[in-house]
Order: sequence, then C-alpha cells, then structure tokens
Amino acid sequence: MEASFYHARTKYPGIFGWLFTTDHKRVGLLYLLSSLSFFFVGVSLGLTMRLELIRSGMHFYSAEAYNAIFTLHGVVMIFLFIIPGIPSSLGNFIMPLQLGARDVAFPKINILSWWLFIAGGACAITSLFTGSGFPDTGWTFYVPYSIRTGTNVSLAVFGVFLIGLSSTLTGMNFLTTIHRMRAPGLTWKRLPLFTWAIYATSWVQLLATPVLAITLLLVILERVFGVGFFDPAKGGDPILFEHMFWIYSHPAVYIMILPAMGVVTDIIPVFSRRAIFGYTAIAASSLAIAFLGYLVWGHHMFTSGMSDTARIIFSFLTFLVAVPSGIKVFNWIASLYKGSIRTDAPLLYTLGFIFLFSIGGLTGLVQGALATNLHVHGTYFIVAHFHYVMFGGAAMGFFAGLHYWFPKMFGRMYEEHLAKLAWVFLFIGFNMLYFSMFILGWEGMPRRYYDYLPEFNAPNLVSTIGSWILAMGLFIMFYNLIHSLFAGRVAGNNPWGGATLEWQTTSPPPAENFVESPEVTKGPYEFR
Amino acid sequence: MEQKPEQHFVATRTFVFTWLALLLLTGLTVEAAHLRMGEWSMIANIAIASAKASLVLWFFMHLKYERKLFKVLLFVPIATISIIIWLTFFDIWYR
Amino acid sequence: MVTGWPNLSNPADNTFFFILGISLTFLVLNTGVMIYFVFRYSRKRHPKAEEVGENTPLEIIWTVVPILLVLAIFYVGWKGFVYQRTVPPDAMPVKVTARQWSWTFTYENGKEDGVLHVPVRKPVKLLITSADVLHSLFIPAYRIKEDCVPNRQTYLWFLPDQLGSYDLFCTEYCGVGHSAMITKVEVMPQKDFEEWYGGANITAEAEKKKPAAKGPAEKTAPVSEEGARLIQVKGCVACHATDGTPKIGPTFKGVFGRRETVIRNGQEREITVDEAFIRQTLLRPELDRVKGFPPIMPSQQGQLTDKEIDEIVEYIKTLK
Amino acid sequence: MNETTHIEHRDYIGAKLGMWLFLFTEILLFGGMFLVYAEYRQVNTADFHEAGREMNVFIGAANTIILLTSSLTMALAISEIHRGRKDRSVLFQAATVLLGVGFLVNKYFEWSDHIRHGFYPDSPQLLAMSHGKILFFGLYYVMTGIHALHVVIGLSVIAFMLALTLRGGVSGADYVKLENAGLFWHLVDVIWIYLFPLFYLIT
Ligand code: HEA
Ligand code: HEA
Ligand code: HEC
Ligand code: CUA
Ligand SMILES: [Cu+2]
Repeated sequence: MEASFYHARTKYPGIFGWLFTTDHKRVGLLYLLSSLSFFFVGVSLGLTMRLELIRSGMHFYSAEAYNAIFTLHGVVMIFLFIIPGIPSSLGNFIMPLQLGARDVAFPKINILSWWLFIAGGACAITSLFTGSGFPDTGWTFYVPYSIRTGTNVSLAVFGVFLIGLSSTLTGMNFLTTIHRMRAPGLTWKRLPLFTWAIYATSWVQLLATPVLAITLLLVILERVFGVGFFDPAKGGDPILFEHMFWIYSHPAVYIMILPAMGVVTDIIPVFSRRAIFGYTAIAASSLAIAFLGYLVWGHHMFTSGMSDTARIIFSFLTFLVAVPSGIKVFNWIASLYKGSIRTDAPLLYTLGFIFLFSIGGLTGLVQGALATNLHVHGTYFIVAHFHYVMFGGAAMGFFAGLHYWFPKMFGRMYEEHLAKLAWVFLFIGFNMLYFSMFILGWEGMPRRYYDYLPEFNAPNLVSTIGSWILAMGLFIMFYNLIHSLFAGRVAGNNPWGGATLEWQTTSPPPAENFVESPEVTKGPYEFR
Repeated sequence: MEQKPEQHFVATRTFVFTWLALLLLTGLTVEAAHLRMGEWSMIANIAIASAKASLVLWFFMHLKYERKLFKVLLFVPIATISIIIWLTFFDIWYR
Repeated sequence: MVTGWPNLSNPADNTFFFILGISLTFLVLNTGVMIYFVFRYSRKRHPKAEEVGENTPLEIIWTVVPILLVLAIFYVGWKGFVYQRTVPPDAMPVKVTARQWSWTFTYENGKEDGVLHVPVRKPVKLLITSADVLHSLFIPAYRIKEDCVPNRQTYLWFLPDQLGSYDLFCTEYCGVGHSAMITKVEVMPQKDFEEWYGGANITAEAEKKKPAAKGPAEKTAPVSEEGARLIQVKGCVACHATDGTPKIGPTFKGVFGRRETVIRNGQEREITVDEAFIRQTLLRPELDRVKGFPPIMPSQQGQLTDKEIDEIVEYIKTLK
Repeated sequence: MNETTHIEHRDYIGAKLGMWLFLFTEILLFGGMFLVYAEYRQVNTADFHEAGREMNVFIGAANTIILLTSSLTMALAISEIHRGRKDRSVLFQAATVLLGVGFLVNKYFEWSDHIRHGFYPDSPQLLAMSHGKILFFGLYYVMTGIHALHVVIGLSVIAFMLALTLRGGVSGADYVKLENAGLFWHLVDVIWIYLFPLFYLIT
C-alpha cells in the first residue's frame, strides 16, 4: 500500500495535492466524495418531503418551501448526483485502468471539469440563500412559469449550465482517451463492457449537453433581457422549450443508466466465473441505446399540446428504445447459466438492480403507450417509474460498483455481512416507498402536490414508512463503507479474481497505474 | 504514442483558390437573394452556405488530409442535429 | 343524446392491462429464471463453471420477440389514442380557461362557473387555454389530460356515463397554488343540468336585472348574491373559504373590520381591513401582504371589472 | 512515484481529436439556436421577411468577406509554421487578429445603429410590432451575440498563440496548439457562413 497513489509526492502540498491534482484516480475520488455529498443532501430532502406527504393536511413545510425543496431535490439528484455519479467518479478511476493507460487524454481538463462541477453546485446552493430563494419550478424549469416566478432561477440555471459544461468536457476527454490510449493488444473487441458503456455515455454527454446549455442560456436571456423566445405574450412558444429541454433530458436518462449497466455487466461474469453471454450484443445495445435515445424525447410531451402526428411518431420510437435494454437483461441472466456463482454483495446489488430496473423499464412502456400516457402523465406513476430506474437502477448499479471496486480504490475490504444486511433493508424499503407510488399514480394523484385529497392517504403512509426503512438501509451501507475505509481488512490486489486490467495492478494502484505497461492477449472475461 | 506530425505540406495555392471560391459563392448568395424566388431563394441560400462550409471544413480545416476516423465522426453531430430539427418539425408542421 | 359510447376510460384501461400482462410475464419469468440460476449454479452446488459460448439464434429470438411485442403495444396504445382524440360531432363544447390557480368553465350561452357541470351521457368537448402559465387539465375518472397553453387552444373530450362528482386536477406545475388548483366535475341528470344551465345568456341577464350601482349604501341583497357567484367563478374559493377556515389565503368570514398585521417592504404594521384595503389587495396585492400567508394572492387587474369588484366587496362585507 | 515527473506524452492525433470533439459540441450549441430560428421562421415567415429589410446587407457581406479572409490567413499561418517559417506565420496570425477585430468593429456599429433606431430586446418600439418581428430581432441579437462572443474568444486564443509563437512555444516541431486554435477559428467562420443568409438575405 505504501507505493500507492495516495502516498505519491504531489506537485502541491497537502490538500492542494488533491484540489489541483491531474491524476485521474484522485479526480475520480474527488468526484466520488462530492457527488455522494450531494446525494446525501438530496436524500435528506427526499426524506423530509415524505414527511410532509405522510397524510393529507400535514403542514410540515409551507407550500413555497415544499416547491423549492422538490425542485432542489430533483436538481441535486439529477445534475449533481446521478449524472456525474458513475461516469465521473467510477469512470474516472476505473476506465483508464481498464485501458491500461497512464491517465486520461487531457488530465488538466479533467480537473477543470471537476472545478466547473463544483462551481456549478456552488451556484445552485448560493441561489438558496440569495435573492428570493431557490427556484420553485421543478427540475424541468418549464417556461413561462420559470421566466415569471420571482425566485432565483437565473443563478440556479447558470449553475446547471456550468455543470453541463463540465459534463461535456468529461465526455470529450473520455472519448479521446478510449480512442487513443488503449494498451497494446486491447482491441475494441477486447474492451471491458464497462468501458464500452462509458464510451457510449460519453457520446451522449458530448452531443446532448450543448442543447441543454443553449436552452438554459436562452432562459437566462429571457429573464434578463426579455428577448421573447419563450414568452407567449411576445410570440414565443412554450412547447418549443419543452422540446429543447427534453432533447437533452431524455438522452440524459441514458447518461444515468448506461454506466450502471456497464458496472453490472462487468460484475456478473466475475461472480459467475464464466464469460459474459453475448459480448457483442451488449456492446452494440449500448450504442443502440445511445443512438435511439436521441429520438424519443417527445414521449415527455404527449399531453403538452404537441401535434398528434408527432405524438404517434414519438410513441413508436419510444418502443424501439426499450428493445436494446431488454437484450441486455436477457444476456445478463443468461450469463449466470452454468456459472459457479458467489453471491457476494456486488452480485447481490446487481441482482437487485436487474429486478428493480426491469420494473422501472416495464412501467416505462405504460408511459410510452399513448392511450395510457394520457392518464398517467404528471401523476405519481411517473415519479414511481423514474425512482425505479434512477434509484433502483442507476443508483443501485452505482452501489454495486462501489462495493465491487472498493478494494481496488482503497485497498481494504468492506464487511460482507453488513453489506448484505443493508441490501435487505434497501430492497424492502425501496419497494414500499416507490411501489405505493404506482398505485397512487394510477388512482390519479398528481405529482408536485404539496397537499392532496384524503382519498390518497393510505398508500402515502406506506410510502413514508418505506422511506424510513430505506434510510436505515442507506445508513448501514454507508456506515459499513466509511468504517471499512479505516478498519477493513487489507484486500489484496485481486480479491474477486477479475480478469480486466484494473485487477492486474496493485490495490490501490501506484500513481502511474502500472509499473510495467500491460499488454493484452485475451478477452476481458476469460478467467482461465 | 509518439507521433510525428504528418509530413504533408499543403500548397499555398490550394488555400488561395479555396478562398477565391468562397468569395465567389458569397457573391452568388447575395445575388440569389435578390432574385426573389420565394421559398426557393432560402433553399438556394442554405445550399450555397453548405457548399461554403464544406470548403472551409475540407481545405482550411484540413479534413481532406486527416485520417478516415475524423471524416466519419464529423458525420455524427451533423446527423444528430439534422434529425433533431426534423423530428421537431413533425410537431410544428402538423399542429 | 348519444348512447352506446363505451366509457372513455376503456382505451386506457385496456391498454394498461395489455401491457401489464406482457410486463408481468417477462418480470416473473426473468426473475424466476434468475433466482433459479443463482441457486442451481451456486458455488456450493456447481463448483466449476462451464463455458457455454455464444448462441446467435437465441440472441435473434430475444431481439425479435420483444420487437414484435412492443410493436403490438404501440398499436394498441395508438388505437386507443385515436379514440381518445376523436370527438363525437354532437359533443357539447365548453371553454376552459386555466389561471393561477383556478378554473373557469364557459358554456355556449355565456354561463361561467368554477365547477364543471355536465349532463350525464352526453359527450363533452373541452376547449382549453390558459391565461398565464402552463397548466394541465386532468380528470382521473375519464383517464384524460391535456395541457393548458397560453395563446393556444387544445382540446379533450369525454363521455360522463355515470352520475356523480369527480375530481379535476391541475397536473402541470404552475406555482404555489398548484396543489390547490382542484375542482369537480358534476355529472347531473339531464333535467337538473338544464335547470342549472338556464336559458339564454345568463351573465347578460344578470346584468340587466341589477340596478346600476350608484354607491355602496344602495347595494341590496341580489348584489351580494352576485358577489357570491363571482368568487366562485373567478376562482377565489380555491384559496379563500367563507366558513372561517384558513385555506391558502385568509378566510373571508369576518375579514371586514378585522385587525391584522400586514407586511409592506419587510415592515410590519397593524391595519383594519376596510373597503380601501380590500380593493388594494385585489388590484395591487403586492403592496401589503397579510402576515402568516404566502405572498401569492394574484392581482385581479384586468380580470375583474370595477363593478365586479364592488360586488365582491359588498359580498365580503356580509360575511360576518 | 512522483506526480510531477509526468511524461509529457505528445499525441498529436489525440489532441486534434479532442479539439474536433469539442467543435461538435459547438455545432450542437448553435444547432439548438438554429432550431429556434427554424420554428419561428416557419411560423412567422412573412414577418421575418419584412424584419430582414432592417438589416444592412452591405455590412453583412463585408463582414462575411472579412471572416473568410481571416480564415485564409489563419490557414496560411499554420501552413507556414509547418514549413518552419516562423516570421511569416507570425505575420499571418497578426493579420487574422486584425481582421477579427475589424469584424467586431463592424458589428459594433451595426448593433449601435439598430439600437439607435429603437430595435433591441424589450424596447417599446419592438414590443409594439408583430410577434414575428420581436422574435426576429431577439434571434438576431442572441445568435450574432453568441457568435461575436466566440469571435472574441477565438481572437484571444490566437493572440495568445501569437505570443507563444514568438517565444517558441509554438514551432515547426510542435504546432498542434496553433492548429487547434485554427480549427476553432474556422468553425466560427462556418457558423457565420450560415448566419449571414439567415438574417441578411431573407428579404
Ligand atoms: C435512469 C433513467 C431512466 C431510464 C433508464 C428510463 C427508461 C425509460 N423510460 Fe423513463 N423517465 C425518467 C428516467 C428514465 N427512464 C425520468 C427521470 C422521467 C421523468 C422526468 C420528469 O418528468 O420529471 C421519465 C419519464 C418517462 C416518460 C414520460 C412520462 C410522462 O411524463 O408522461 C416516458 C414515456 O414514454 C418514459 C419511458 C421510458 C422507457 C420506455 C424507458 C426504456 O428505456 C426502458 C427499457 C427497459 C425495459 C423495457 C425493461 C427491461 C426489459 C425487459 C425485462 C425485457 C422485456 C421487454 C420488452 C417486452 C420490451 N419515461
Ligand atoms: C437519483 C435520483 C433520485 C433519488 C435517489 C431520489 C430519492 C428519493 N426521492 Fe426523489 N426525485 C427525483 C430523483 C431522485 N429521488 C427527481 C428527479 C424528482 C422530480 C423532481 C421534480 O418534480 O422536479 C423527484 C421527486 C420526488 C418526489 C415527488 C415530489 C412531488 O412530485 O411532489 C418524492 C415524493 O415522495 C420523492 C421522494 C424521494 C425519496 C423519499 C427518496 C429517498 O430515496 C431518499 C432515501 C434516503 C434517505 C431517506 C436518506 C437517509 C440516509 C441516511 C441517513 C444515510 C446516511 C448517509 C451517509 C452517511 C452519506 N422524490
Ligand atoms: C392562489 C391563491 C389565491 C387566489 C386565487 C385568491 N387569493 Fe386572495 N389572498 C391569497 C392570499 C395568500 C392572501 C393573503 C396574503 C396577501 O395579502 O397577499 C390573500 C388575501 C386576500 C384578501 C385580504 C384578506 C385579509 O385578510 O386582509 C382579500 C380581500 C382577497 N385575498 C380577495 C380575493 C379575491 C376576491 C379573489 C378572487 C378574485 C382572490 N382573493 C383570489 C390567495 C389567493
Ligand atoms: Cu395549474 Cu398546476
Ligand atoms: Cu424520456
């Protein structure tokens, strides 16, 4: 452990050795720490929101406070936790290792991205305390409300703009890295599927985020100069804003899920000791999701007043994008066949991921069908869907990866029993919390409601109780991980017997990653 | 990883001719606008602009001399933005 | 009267159960097989993994079958949608104006109300627009919803096939009062509806009946009835109760002459609510905000005529 | 190991690839604005044609020629440094900067002229006009404004490159930085090539 990058001499002393580092591993850990901190903010807000919603007529918050809080919850979770979460933390740490590279292609731009990310987060947080408080627009910033409300929309939106810039730069950096810095022998067909997933994600980050940037910039210009693009009184078209917002934000949901899919694809073969089933199909479906993901944004607008023709086209395309996800699920399950399976925590979280993501994805079909969307749009059904895919899917995949690569990143092992216990709490609490929301949604409870009619009481109560169980699970999990940072047993270089390159260096790796430049002679999942 | 910059000198002549062609097209596009062909003059203008843009990309930006990867990749953002605008118009046309 | 129209909720429900069937099949099979594998091939029972290699026919099957299934789902959803969007020619048109944070329904004869009254078993077409930001009109009982877009008109139709009172929600976030932007669909027997609906242009008639307002002193009972109607129609009741309970805004009961604390530019002061103050709150609510309530009272400038304001003021005075 | 003894790997292709990828984001950024333009022109065709009359084709065409020429000088600057002729390269870079400044000066006069005539976002005169005209001028200011911002950034980068070239940081042996600056500058040119007909030639 002495030779690890933690002990490497840095250009700047102490904390500055971290803040101004160009080492991708340190940048990855900075991202990990910051996005988990934001996650903690987000979940705390979620918990208090559930408290407000425990029964109708509850007044734990005022209506304005609640509206600002669900907006903040959404913005933090999406822009500050789940989008940068896997690609920028695990991706930064692991992907160059999997390539056998010394670092990413542009190490300075890498740390610049982190700084932009933090600056963006700081803007968003500052907007809480300045002006007339955090925006109360929802994370979707729909006009014309967002140009009329007196809250501090401009600053928060500028923060998101900076985060977008950071995300774009990361995408550019990773793409160049994967194209140019693969170790000798590491052909595209030997690339670990996590790296393939990061590759697909990076394209989405690169090509979708600028549209968000310009959209947000136009909102700011609208608020400051009144240019009129989104103001119906001046001929502006609010539906155009919805188009532009979702042109980014639908692909963005695949920025969240693709890396998580990559994580579980890397975990399954290692714990079932056999090659992944359908390597090509999985790699191709990542690219297919990234591509088709551009074509379906209109499914968020089926009731927006968009033309009926467009609704039908977008519904059709939406169904196509579901297929590659299905292909992945089938291949994952097939990869367990005739394996020799060890159900350690990473695999357990992976199985949880598959189950919860399937529920989330399949309910996506309900939303994608026109006849049903007219009913479920804007209700808790949607809220349930996206928590299943984002929390049950993306975040669960993140946790799986965190356990899987924990020994690589920190050189120590977490406590297995606690990790499993946390999983049980997470799984039960999660389903209580969010499954109730499907029922509420189908019964017609609208989302973003500060208070609701008494007829919706029962499922809401179950949901709130579920949130406490889930909180317990999260608490146990993070306690275990944090405690093991200092007190875990030393893990060794390759505790799981992985065959990808990151397991061939020491844990934690030295600053230059590999003492000898590795050469690749076999596929990523050939264990023998 | 060490690579020498490719030893391909582009003749100054090539650049100057490109520039002349660009000026010519600029004149053409101003003329086309005066012809009052209704919607067609807009289409002609965009076509000419695309021709100019291609010249800049191909010669000034050296695309002609780059490896194939670059040419293929450039297709990606252009296709993306075209598809996005096209799909959005299914809303605008049929509203 | 049209009979034989199936309940409009059918397309949505049928599509839903169709998708649910397919989804549950996949979910149960996938999860079942997954759990089975995890036990059957656990390291204890199956210590040595076997390589099975790739299987292209299998890959093709599980690509093609889902494609066919999702196309089927798309088709069912589309068909239902076509039904949901095809308005029967004899539908009764009702204009809907959404504003922060109330609904106004305007009937063909000019009658306005804050609650949607419809006769049973007669299709209704809603012509929807918004006076300010985006809203969305949602009636869960009929499984329909459409956004209210300023400067544009969108539409919906439904067939109220059973008597009753159904919820109508706003489902596009529109600010502080979003969750209070709720009203009802009252499905009435044809006869009751006709009675409620009245004959020709109700508002015009009401105007005629009223004596020209001269001064507050001359106001009589019918005037405050008109005021009572106005606070329904103009959506005041979304935030103000008349029975003493505070809702989003203060109750109207006993408000006239009440001493209360208001905030102007961050400065608190005591006032007594009088006519001038009510007028000011209606037209320029941002000047003085009642303490203890969110600063969301929307200005009625341009929404209420002077006469209507007089009537509301008179009505509020009567609420002791 | 020591982080400072970072082996400066010089991956020429990688550096250019990164730059191209960055340019793609610019294409999408402006693409978003083109989408706004496309919709509003589609909806307000007549108004756009009429508003286009307020534009001065002469200034627009002059600026087009200036930018095209600056692209030429930039390409030549790179071609010269490639051949190891530093002095000539410096000259061409300086010419590029001058032309770019000329573009901005023109733009300044053009904008102030419009503003003097009362055409600027939210101006009372504009608000009294039809929706299409409000949107046309909104688009005009935002799109040429953001383009001008790119010109300013491009100029600063080229000026910096000029300094680097003089001090030897950019040379015949290593000039990828200059090449990348050039790529950016050409892209700014390409975008203007589209802006010109969209605003000046739609009468
Ligand atoms: C991680 C993020 C994520 C992911 C991966 C997805 C995935 C999908 N989403 Fe979701 N979605 C969101 C995040 C995500 N979504 C968010 C945040 C919102 C709300 C935003 C807001 O309004 O605030 C939303 C909203 C949303 C809507 C809009 C609803 C509305 O507001 O009216 C729709 C509509 O079509 C939709 C559809 C889908 C579909 C079809 C998929 C598909 O990709 C799912 C594919 C997966 C499967 C299908 C399951 C696995 C497959 C099998 C088990 C095999 C069997 C399969 C078949 C038979 C096909 N989503
Ligand atoms: C990744 C994304 C993500 C995640 C993980 C969550 C997590 C949670 N969210 Fe979600 N949510 C969103 C993304 C996410 N959310 C988005 C995008 C919206 C839409 C916003 C909008 O409409 O604009 C939304 C909206 C939303 C709503 C709807 C609001 C409305 O429409 O009115 C609700 C309501 O219950 C809710 C609840 C919750 C809850 C209870 C959690 C819970 O999971 C929280 C569980 C966690 C805890 C209870 C915390 C306790 C943890 C500990 C004590 C551990 C200790 C930790 C350390 C040591 C680090 N969220
Ligand atoms: C979205 C909610 C909302 C709507 C709709 C609304 N109000 Fe209010 N109103 C408030 C709130 C909140 C206050 C208290 C804060 C303030 O003074 O702004 C208030 C204050 C008032 C007061 C002063 C009460 C007092 O205690 O001094 C009057 C009078 C009033 N409203 C009348 C009306 C009338 C008449 C309408 C309809 C035409 C209406 N309001 C519509 C929210 C609303
Ligand atoms: Cu009106 Cu929400
Ligand atoms: Cu989507």
